[in-house]
Amino acid sequence: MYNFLTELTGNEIIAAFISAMLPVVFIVPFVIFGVLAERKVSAHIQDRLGPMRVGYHGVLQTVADFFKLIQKEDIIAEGADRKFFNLAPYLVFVGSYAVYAALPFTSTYIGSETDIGLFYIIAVSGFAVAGILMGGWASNNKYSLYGALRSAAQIVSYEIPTALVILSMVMLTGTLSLATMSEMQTAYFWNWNIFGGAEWAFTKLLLIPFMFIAFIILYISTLAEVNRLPFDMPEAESELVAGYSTEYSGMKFAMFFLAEYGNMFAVSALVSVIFFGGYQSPFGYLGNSLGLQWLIPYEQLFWFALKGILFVLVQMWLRWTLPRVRVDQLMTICWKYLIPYSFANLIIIGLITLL
Amino acid sequence: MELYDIIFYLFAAITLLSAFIVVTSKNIVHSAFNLLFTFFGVTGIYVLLGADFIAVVQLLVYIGGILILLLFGVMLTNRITSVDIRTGTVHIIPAVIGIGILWGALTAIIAFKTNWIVKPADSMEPTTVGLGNLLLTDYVLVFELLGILLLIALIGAASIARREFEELKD
Amino acid sequence: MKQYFKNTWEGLWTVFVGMKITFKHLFVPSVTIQYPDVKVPLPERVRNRLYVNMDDCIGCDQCARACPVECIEIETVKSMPEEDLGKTSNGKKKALWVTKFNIDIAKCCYCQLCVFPCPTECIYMTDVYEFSEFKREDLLYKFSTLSGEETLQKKENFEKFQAEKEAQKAAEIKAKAEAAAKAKAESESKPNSDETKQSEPPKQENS
Amino acid sequence: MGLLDKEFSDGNIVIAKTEDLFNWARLSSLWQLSFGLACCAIEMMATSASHYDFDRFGVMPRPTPRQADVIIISGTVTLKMATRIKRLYEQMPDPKYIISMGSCANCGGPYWEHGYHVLKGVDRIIPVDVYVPGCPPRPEALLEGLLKLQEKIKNESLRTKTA
Repeated sequence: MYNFLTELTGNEIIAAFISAMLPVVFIVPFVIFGVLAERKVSAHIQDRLGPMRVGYHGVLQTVADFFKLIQKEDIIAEGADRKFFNLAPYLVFVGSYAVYAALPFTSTYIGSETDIGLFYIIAVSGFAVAGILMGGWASNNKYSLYGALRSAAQIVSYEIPTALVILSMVMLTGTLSLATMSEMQTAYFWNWNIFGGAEWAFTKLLLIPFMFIAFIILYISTLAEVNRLPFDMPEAESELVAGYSTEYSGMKFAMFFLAEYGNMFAVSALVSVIFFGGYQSPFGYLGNSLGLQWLIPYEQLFWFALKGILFVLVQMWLRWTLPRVRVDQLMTICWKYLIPYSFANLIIIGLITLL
Repeated sequence: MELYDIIFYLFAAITLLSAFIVVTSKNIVHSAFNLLFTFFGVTGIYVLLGADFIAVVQLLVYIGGILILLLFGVMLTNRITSVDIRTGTVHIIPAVIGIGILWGALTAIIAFKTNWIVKPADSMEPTTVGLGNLLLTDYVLVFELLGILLLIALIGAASIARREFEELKD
Repeated sequence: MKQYFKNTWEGLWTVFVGMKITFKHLFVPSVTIQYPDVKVPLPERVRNRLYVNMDDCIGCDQCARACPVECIEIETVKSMPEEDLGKTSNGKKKALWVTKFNIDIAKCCYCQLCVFPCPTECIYMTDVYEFSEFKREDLLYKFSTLSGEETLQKKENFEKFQAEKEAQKAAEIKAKAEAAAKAKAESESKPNSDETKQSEPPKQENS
Repeated sequence: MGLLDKEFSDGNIVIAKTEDLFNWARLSSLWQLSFGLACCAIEMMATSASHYDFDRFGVMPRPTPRQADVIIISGTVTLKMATRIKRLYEQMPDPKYIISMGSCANCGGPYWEHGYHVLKGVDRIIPVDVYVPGCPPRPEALLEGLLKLQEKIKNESLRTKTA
């Protein structure tokens, strides 16, 4: 993609810039769709209808929300630390956006085809923590600070099971690159990692249950990492007003919102790349059978988006199913359940790969 | 001036500027947050040097781990506002003289004694595989020892925390 | 250890049970009443906005007295003897001009206590509930059918009538007093200069 | 009354269209401060619940005043709460709207005469946009109040904000 753009524009700076901006083209429509979907899913689970009055079945609701947010007054409280208060939402968004650099959207487009994509994604999520802490501290509001500290504690804790599961997957596949990992799960859906990978051996059958365990652990911990319910302690409105975003109004709040939804897709995409073949189609490509090679990238983009959105929908579904856990329960789930299980899983998967 | 040069100077500027603020800022939380940008700038320079693995480790360990821990420490230390933490500068003149002499000597040695080699940058190659191989072959003993050391530290921390908890219960 | 695995299993299992329930609800047709387009018919005896049928009102003030929040304000003027105000629908004779019948709906607490004492059943609660306003003053409902001029006229009429009556009364009293004085003077030969003060009759009468 | 006023004293097309867009955005995305006072609050919750579904109008409860557009004063405003309401209102960013719901909020309701502890109408401390009568109002009445408010916003101008 980058090479193609370089040829097209004749300037590598412009090419790099366009290439870096492409995920925005994806994120913004996704957020507009995602917020609406969230409201619609929540409404239908509660036997309601959700936004109905703006456009057909409220399709323009998020657009209206956006235009409203940009005209809201931008309040900075007097005791707030102005510099950091203004910087924090953008830092959080940068943290969420940087993840997209390593996501393989198709076999031809990947922001940065590094060999350490997985590792990079874990590392970058720490950036968002710093942003959240910064926002919470700079707001000069006790609820913001509580929310930020909770969020940081939660994300740092849940990084461990995430990392352990990813480690076991790295052991299995032998690569840290997301593109290579997707490439390995090609062709049909039984080659996906959740079904034991592409290699046909009796170990494949042995792996399947442990892959499912790994998948569940990873899904739960990513849920906690993006502060989604049932782990939305940082924003728990019954305790902490609105957590770290309490003092933010207008566009700055919109940045937090954008980052949250961007993160939701990013972790879902990560899960789909690790276990569900990323951009790979489950039944082979239409482009191959029709002999239209140019069609394949579009198909891949479709499958990638579809899998990601599917997991985002599951996140929403879970949100309206489970009550919020308490802080101590949150930590219990992480340290007493997820980490021992992921350790055991790591060892077992290691043994199976040795076989 | 190529693209890489521009990016390098950008990261260098970020690193230096924020490091300066870390040292001079009177507000300890400001210092901590500026450390974030210092780490970030260093990460960028690592990437430009082709050390991708080190860069990500820097990001993961320093920003995601140490910095957050530091911030927690700063924010949760009670009486942080009332205790007068000295972050200002004292004895400026002797410090400037001392540092100046040291710095001058060091730069002089580096500038005149070093045999500078100028050669075109190597194409970036992923270092992860090489690092992994080295860690698990040549340096496996060190690696294991470090691992055990960290495990001991972890268990020690857990036991300390546990004892305090039990004392509280009594 | 057994407890530990049991906890894990229960945790996961209950999540799946919950997810099954919510998933079912995703496809249950929604119960939402789409208000501005669809309106539910209200039950028969709903208590919403008050309405006064002024044709039937006899100005008896019973509703105002029954009101626990004093949101009804009634002023009446007695009619002239020669005026005929007609009859209410249930055959009561009207004797008062209702010059003011204000209900402050903003204060009203919809208790329906004013409805029961009404002898002519002219005040009742309707099923209108959509009457929000931009201004607080617009929630003060004025039911009196008389215009301002008419009210003034009625008041004037009554005052004139009252004044005439009073004058008549005063004259009578004077005549009486004079007669009495005369009689006294005759008996004691010392006239009493005191005059009995006339008691002021109320200007308006509330029945 | 600023520069924009002089610049666009006669309504030109661009301003008019932008105004329409912004007004449309404002009226269709009124985020409500999740804040209830008394029995009317129950009715307000019923409005948010499945049968009446406030979300159809884009009304979403926000816990913090910084992100809210409309505050629904739902119930008896005691003098103690009045100071808090004023504070919450002042914490909301412009443009902000107020719906006074129910008799108590409108003018003290049952307490207007003898309630030593009740504020006689929330309009004594903050400028109310729409009064919804009722004790408590039906959920439909609140929805109708919201529609009235939307109507009011529709006729607003960028230059002269009413709220």
